Amino acid sequence: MATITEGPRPMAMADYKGRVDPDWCPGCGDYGVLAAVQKALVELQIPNHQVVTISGIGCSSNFPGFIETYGMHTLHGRALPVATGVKMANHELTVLVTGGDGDGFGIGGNHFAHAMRRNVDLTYIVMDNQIYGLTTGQTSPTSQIGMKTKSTPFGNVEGPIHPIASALACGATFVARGFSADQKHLSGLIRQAIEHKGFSFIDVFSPCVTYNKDNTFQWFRPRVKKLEDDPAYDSGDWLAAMEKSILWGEEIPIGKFFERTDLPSLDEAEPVLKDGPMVGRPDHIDPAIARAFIEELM
Amino acid sequence: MATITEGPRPMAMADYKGRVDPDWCPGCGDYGVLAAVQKALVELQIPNHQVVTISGIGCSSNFPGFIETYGMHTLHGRALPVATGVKMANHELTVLVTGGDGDGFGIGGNHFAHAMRRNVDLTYIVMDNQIYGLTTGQTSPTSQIGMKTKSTPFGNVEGPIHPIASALACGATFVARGFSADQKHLSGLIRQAIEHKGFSFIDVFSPCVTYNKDNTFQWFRPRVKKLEDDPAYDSGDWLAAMEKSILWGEEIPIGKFFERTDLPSLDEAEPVLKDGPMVGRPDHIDPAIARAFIEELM
Amino acid sequence: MGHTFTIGIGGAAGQGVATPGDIFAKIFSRRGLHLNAYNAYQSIIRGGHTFLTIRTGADPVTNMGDRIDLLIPLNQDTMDRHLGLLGEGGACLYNADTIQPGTHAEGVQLCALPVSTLADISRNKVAQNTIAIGAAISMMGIGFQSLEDVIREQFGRKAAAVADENVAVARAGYDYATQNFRPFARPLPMSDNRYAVLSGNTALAMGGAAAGVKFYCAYPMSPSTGVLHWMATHAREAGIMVRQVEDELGVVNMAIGAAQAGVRAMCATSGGGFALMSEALGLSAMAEIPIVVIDCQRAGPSTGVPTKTEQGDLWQMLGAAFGDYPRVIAAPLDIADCFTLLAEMWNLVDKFQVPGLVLADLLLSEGRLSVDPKVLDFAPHVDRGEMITSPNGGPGEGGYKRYKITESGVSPRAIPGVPGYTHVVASDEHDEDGVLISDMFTNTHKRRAMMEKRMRKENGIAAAVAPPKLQGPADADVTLIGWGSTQGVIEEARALLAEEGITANQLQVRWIVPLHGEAIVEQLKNAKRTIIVENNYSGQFARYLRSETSFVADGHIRKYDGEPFMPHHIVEAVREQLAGGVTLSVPVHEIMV
Amino acid sequence: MGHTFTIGIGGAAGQGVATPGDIFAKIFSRRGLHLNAYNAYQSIIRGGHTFLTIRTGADPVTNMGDRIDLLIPLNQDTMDRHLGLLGEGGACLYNADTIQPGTHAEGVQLCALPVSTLADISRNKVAQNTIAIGAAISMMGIGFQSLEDVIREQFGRKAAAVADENVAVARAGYDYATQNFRPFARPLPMSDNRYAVLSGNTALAMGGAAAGVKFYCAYPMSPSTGVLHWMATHAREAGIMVRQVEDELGVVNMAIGAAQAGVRAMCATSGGGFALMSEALGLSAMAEIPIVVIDCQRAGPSTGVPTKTEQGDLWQMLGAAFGDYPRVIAAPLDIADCFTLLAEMWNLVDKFQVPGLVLADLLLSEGRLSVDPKVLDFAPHVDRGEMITSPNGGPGEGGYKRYKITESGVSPRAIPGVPGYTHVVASDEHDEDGVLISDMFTNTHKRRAMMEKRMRKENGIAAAVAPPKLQGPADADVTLIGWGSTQGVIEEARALLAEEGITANQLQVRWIVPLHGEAIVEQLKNAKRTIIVENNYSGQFARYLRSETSFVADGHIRKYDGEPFMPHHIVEAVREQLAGGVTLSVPVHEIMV
Ligand SMILES: Cc1ncc(C[n+]2csc(CCOP(=O)(O)OP(=O)(O)O)c2C)c(N)n1
Ligand SMILES: Cc1ncc(C[n+]2csc(CCOP(=O)(O)OP(=O)(O)O)c2C)c(N)n1
Ligand code: SF4
Ligand code: SF4
Ligand SMILES: [Mg+2]
Ligand SMILES: [Mg+2]
Repeated sequence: MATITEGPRPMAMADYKGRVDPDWCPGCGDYGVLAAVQKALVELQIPNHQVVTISGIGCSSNFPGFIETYGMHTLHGRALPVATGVKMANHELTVLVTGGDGDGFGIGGNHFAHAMRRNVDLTYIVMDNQIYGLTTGQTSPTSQIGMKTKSTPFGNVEGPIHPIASALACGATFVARGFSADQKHLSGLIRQAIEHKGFSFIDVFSPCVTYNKDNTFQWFRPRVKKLEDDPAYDSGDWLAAMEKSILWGEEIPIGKFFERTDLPSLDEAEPVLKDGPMVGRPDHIDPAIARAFIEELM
Repeated sequence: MATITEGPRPMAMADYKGRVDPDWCPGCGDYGVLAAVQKALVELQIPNHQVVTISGIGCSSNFPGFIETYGMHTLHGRALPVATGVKMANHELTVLVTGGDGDGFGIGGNHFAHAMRRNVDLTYIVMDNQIYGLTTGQTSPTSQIGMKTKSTPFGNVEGPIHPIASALACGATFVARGFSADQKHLSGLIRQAIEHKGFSFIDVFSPCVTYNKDNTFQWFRPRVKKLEDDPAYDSGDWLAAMEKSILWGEEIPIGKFFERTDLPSLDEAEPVLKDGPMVGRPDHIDPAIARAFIEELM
Repeated sequence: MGHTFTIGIGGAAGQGVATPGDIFAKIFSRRGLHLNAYNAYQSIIRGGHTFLTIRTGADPVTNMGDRIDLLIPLNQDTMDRHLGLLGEGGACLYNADTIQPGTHAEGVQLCALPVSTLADISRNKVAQNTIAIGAAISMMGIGFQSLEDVIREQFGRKAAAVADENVAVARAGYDYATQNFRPFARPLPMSDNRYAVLSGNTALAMGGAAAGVKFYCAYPMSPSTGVLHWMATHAREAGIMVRQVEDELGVVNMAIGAAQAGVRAMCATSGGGFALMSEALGLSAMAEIPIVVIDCQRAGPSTGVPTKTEQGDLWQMLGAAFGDYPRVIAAPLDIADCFTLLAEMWNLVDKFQVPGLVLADLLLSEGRLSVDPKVLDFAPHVDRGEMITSPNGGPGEGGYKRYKITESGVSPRAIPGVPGYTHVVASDEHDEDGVLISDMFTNTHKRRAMMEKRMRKENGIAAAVAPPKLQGPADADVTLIGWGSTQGVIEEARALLAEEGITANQLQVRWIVPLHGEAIVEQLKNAKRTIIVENNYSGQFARYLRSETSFVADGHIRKYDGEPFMPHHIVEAVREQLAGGVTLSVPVHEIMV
Repeated sequence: MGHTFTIGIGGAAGQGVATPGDIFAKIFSRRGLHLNAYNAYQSIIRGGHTFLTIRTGADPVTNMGDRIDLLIPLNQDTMDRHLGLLGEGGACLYNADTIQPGTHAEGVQLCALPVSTLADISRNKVAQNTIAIGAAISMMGIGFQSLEDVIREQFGRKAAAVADENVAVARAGYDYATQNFRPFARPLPMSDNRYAVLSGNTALAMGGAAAGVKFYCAYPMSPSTGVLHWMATHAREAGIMVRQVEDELGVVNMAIGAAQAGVRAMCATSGGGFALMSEALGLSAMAEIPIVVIDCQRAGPSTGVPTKTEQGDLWQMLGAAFGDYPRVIAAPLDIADCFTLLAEMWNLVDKFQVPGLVLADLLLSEGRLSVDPKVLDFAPHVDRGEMITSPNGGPGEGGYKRYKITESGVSPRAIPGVPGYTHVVASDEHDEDGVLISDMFTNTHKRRAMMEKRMRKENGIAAAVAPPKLQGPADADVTLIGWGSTQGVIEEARALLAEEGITANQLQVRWIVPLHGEAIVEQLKNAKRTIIVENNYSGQFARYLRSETSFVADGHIRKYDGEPFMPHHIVEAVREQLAGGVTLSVPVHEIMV
């Protein structure tokens, strides 16, 4: 995946700097995520033309415009199937998917589940701000009960989804959580996620400073606890990961919850790819094979 | 919910007998599910006009046509939102949702997750045959790796979803698994599910005798083990349920994996319903309130 | 319309353009003035450029007009973009500490406000805005009290100290202007009328509430989200069940479920969400479960320009879902009509048990208009159609037939919970009793009969809706044809044309389906020159009208740059077309927003 | 077409109607005969009623025809439903042990087969079918060897013993018939031609494969699922990535992803799935990523009659997704054309970087046709359009502009992986370099320029596609206008009308968008009487044609009962309309399926 095939010059942060500056609100958590991704790519030295960054729609989904890679800014909720298509057509590319909690767990929830069970080899980073930012502040699937938003002015009465538990249940082979304010930690997770062969999911607390007045940087800072700080924690233990996944309140774990490397990713499992990527193959089917297809019908 | 408000005559099996006989293939697992549902309703003595049975599209989704209740045979994958709408408009009705694994976990997967996190008070019975029956036999999201179907003639390479684990991760408050061939057990689960106030999910192994040659009645019979047979098993323990949820192979647990009763169902949590069901309320808003709405704008 | 006065306020998103807008709107409407406000903004939460136009006058103000009288730039960008819009007699109020004026037209009064000397800007971040409002009020010849009242109201009793401070800041601006700037030549009049000021989204929400909607659900999508916001805020008092759903597929199906249970259920979205909902419109029509879906159009295709207006979803609506089925489609003519239309739509939809589609657009949804409160009738006639809500005598001989074949195509519907009427509603083709005729009982004759039963409703629907009527002089030089939200701007363009000696009349279409093509052609047959005006690239309405009538207009005026028509766009295009040679005019939007 | 012979085989689903169908098809096509097969079935896996019609003859057989010559009822229900279809000279072969014949027309030969005496029915469950096939072959005057070959082939070498047994059973039927039944008056001819027999779904799949499709994904939906089945079965040999996806939203977006990565990516569905896909067509058009989506229409609205045919999705396609955008829509004329069209479609779609939509229907998708193998050209011309797949000299001055404004509207596209060409494709409106102009950089002039750039492609597309041509005599009494799959049946109806002395010509539309309305009107302007024939309720094509041309036909023949047209439906309707008074004919489908 992440092998360098061209160019002697090492990639630097500037090579991933997007054509335009991000137009997120000052202080938005997404800035930290962008920087962490760029940092991880520099560390991995992946040429920017071998990376495809794919998003849906939302503040966070504006991401591909702010990083210099091949990018696709698709439809709300549809980044994962698009990314799966990209990967299946050219599995030599490094595929990053970036977006919001609404995009990924709301409208995109079904693709989320299915991309994970297929173990598509991509890295999915959700900038989870527990709110719909771009539409100016409605509840999201990760909004907590009681939260007041424009769509729940008297407080949300619906329970949230649990991204980490769901990812584990759906068979994701790399599951982590980061915090936008801890860029070094986050960028380490992203690096591992990209290196992981298979579906990597990172839920990132990326506070919306404009619309989420509950789950702010200040709220998270004292609560997040790194799983890495507990030497006894075994990220190979699915059930242990499940147990940690539902902690919420005074202590909220971040870090790598789970990784397994024994399952083939979809491109590895798919026999059609044994001859290399689909892209670049000759247009026409071998005439003998084509003839056999017709013979079948005669 | 399940209170009897009319008619002195007790409900009998015949009262739930549908207008037409099921046209499932002879031997189809769905017959057993239908009978189990009817039996549970008789036991609970819920008048048939107070029950709404809602399905999507699929062999299994033909269910509402075969039981005498109010029924809705909706779109492929959309039974749960329809059912949520019914329940929110008239929460005095008993709402059953019936369908297939493709309907519920494939195209309908997003609604599945969200209906559970909302704890909508309904009973969702999936006739899980690990195949797309009505479309004549393609893989479904619960098809196992290696399974040969019309869409995977050389064997499926994609991992399945795990309905029980997913339901637990999404916060379902009643999670069970039944086997169509063990009708008594199944009907007991259904009864409990209907009685449970909140979202009840029952994944039922309901073999497709026509298209699934792997997961047949014979295959399941020696494998299914009732959780109820293990006196140490505590269905109040979420993590224990998770642990059981991923067992597959020589031993496959059936029974009630999990139940919690401490969370309000959506109708209980929703303050607008404190005055009773939405249906039947006067068309017009109280004039004083309406006036206040206009005043706000002046 | 008579004399109007227009204020333009611009700045970056997050700079608080909305608040001065609200304050002016309150002051104007309480003076008994009409107003129309339009906000040109971008899909960005902070930064970028937002430009709010508030136009007021004694007569109904139907659109943003052509001219700015007073420009209030909150940043340099706005000054640079818009100073050129001011003409003779216009004025620009700006913070002299941070903004440099550029070149301007003759007769424009540049009013530099020394903001930091008039207020403590370290304490009050929006001091420049408040000072400018005060100054503006003074120059418009409005007494300070009106402004003070509104400011106090905004902060409420709890924040009396903050209110005091803001009043003082406003006063400083007011007084400074009184002493230093020339007042506008023509002071704003007053009247005893009092108007409600509301957006189209609020009107759609209130119109639904007034029509008896008891279930509203949505997934947020600009520019429709305001409907959800009103509903969520007023749900408890109004007794409406409001739900935010995981996606638009869930939204429309949830509404269908609620509708089947017996309540009026509604939802709103924009083009992309409507695409996702389209499959379920077929379910609504096939199962004969009435719902109302509102589409607030924005500039497409695809995500497009989410904060810009367009009339580009017409063919999506006409083609929504496959197969033939009866439906109703209407486009409200203005913000007041967003309210009024819903009660009419609901009665039709309930009576004929079909989906009803409302085609609004960003211009209406997010624009604001002064509306006579009498228009906001919360007790409109409600006709739920043939509904069985209690067993009464029971269904009688042969049992209940949900899809009984009738002359009208309408079959009485029983709602769940009524003893003796259990039945199944289905998206598969079915027989009169609801039993499927797609499997076992497939039958070409029954299928045909059921299709014809459903489609017969179209006759009843057409009879229940009146054809559009030509407005203006019968023998006009030019006939302008529009649909939906262009009503007001075309009307004003006609008035302007009349001043130039060109008479124009107008056929504005509100009911898209049923269209009454014959009646339209009848009215157009003596037209001297017909021009269709619409806010899209391909002439979606022109093509639809042609599909129903073969009618081809002489010319077209179209706009697809994201901004609405201004009256002069139409006036100039008509002039150009009357001069000959041109049959398609695409006006350029000069205001750079 | 010349003499044809039609077999009707009916039974319950699961009774094995398909196998005899396959056997007959193989036998006929190997005799150098043409054939057309149509299966009327129900949405039920076992039980119900299935009726397969196989029509064969020396000339191309374009449709199911009007008559059954040989009826093989596999159960009583079929006997009861269809015996009446047989006329003078017809025969019915049935299992006399289980089925009772009913009343029948004069001259019909009732051929009772004593199945249980001819075979051991306890061992061989389909003995009745095999015996009937043997008997039929005998009566048709075909040597037994042809049948034996096919049976042996079907079981393959591994099951030689089973094959032997079945051959013996077939032989018993053959011999019994030779001894007891009257052969058909006119034996089937032979020729040296050899045809491939394939369904429309197979043709669509193979056509895609031949056009270089490297990525196919789908969610199962009747009647399109056969495309997925062919693709899945042949993926490894053909080198095609095939994926079954969680839903249609995923399908179309996955195809778009694969297409952006640089391969031809295709998917197929039916109306309901297409509704779900519609939002993403806007993405394809806006991001300028070419894909091909096939819609195999079935009877709607909603789930409708999933196993029945209709041409009811036209307006859904015309209106799919909101906003204006360029696209191509085509309806294949027959099963062979399902293959041929795809290479043409793909070259257009790649060249203009737009979505391409193929409007097939159940009649084509699931029907079967004999096709000259030469038609199945697996090396068609492939034009991928302007694609940058290697850095070469690099983008040059100013860097790469993905959406460069050009005269043609087409901008060269670079695929991910090429150094020096990184860029973002977006569903939001964007500038030439891909930077969004929906937020920060909103700009009415740029927006307009980008809309116009994209829409200019329509000119190129129109120029690349020829207008439809009138078939038949220029001065015909009547001109029949059809689109897509009705080509064959209209053609035969014209031949039958000619026998009655009524000359008819035909305008069959294959390219829906671009339509070439002017050329169509030009060709129709001398028509004596025009009648539009279509398989839907509302005249979807008639309405569309009118929207583009104002053209109104003199009459309409429509059918919306789920079954396709038979030639006599059209003949009788034309006769009726020529007699005057009637302008809309809705033929009754007499075959009760
Ligand atoms: C089909 C569709 N529905 C709705 C929308 C409107 N929409 C745009 S972004 C968004 C939600 C954004 O929330 P999230 O994904 O959490 O991103 P954030 O802005 O919070 O980063 C919505 C609902 C859309 N673009 N498309
Ligand atoms: C939007 C849409 N896509 C596809 C279909 C076709 N379809 C009908 S049933 C079905 C799957 C059935 O599988 P499942 O839900 O497991 O039910 P089963 O038949 O196995 O009981 C599909 C794909 C449809 N009706 N609608
Ligand atoms: S609205 Fe929230 S999520 Fe969006 S850019 Fe601003 S801070 Fe970030
Ligand atoms: S195909 Fe399978 S699921 Fe469908 S009715 Fe037959 S046995 Fe049951
Ligand atoms: Mg968010
Ligand atoms: Mg299934």
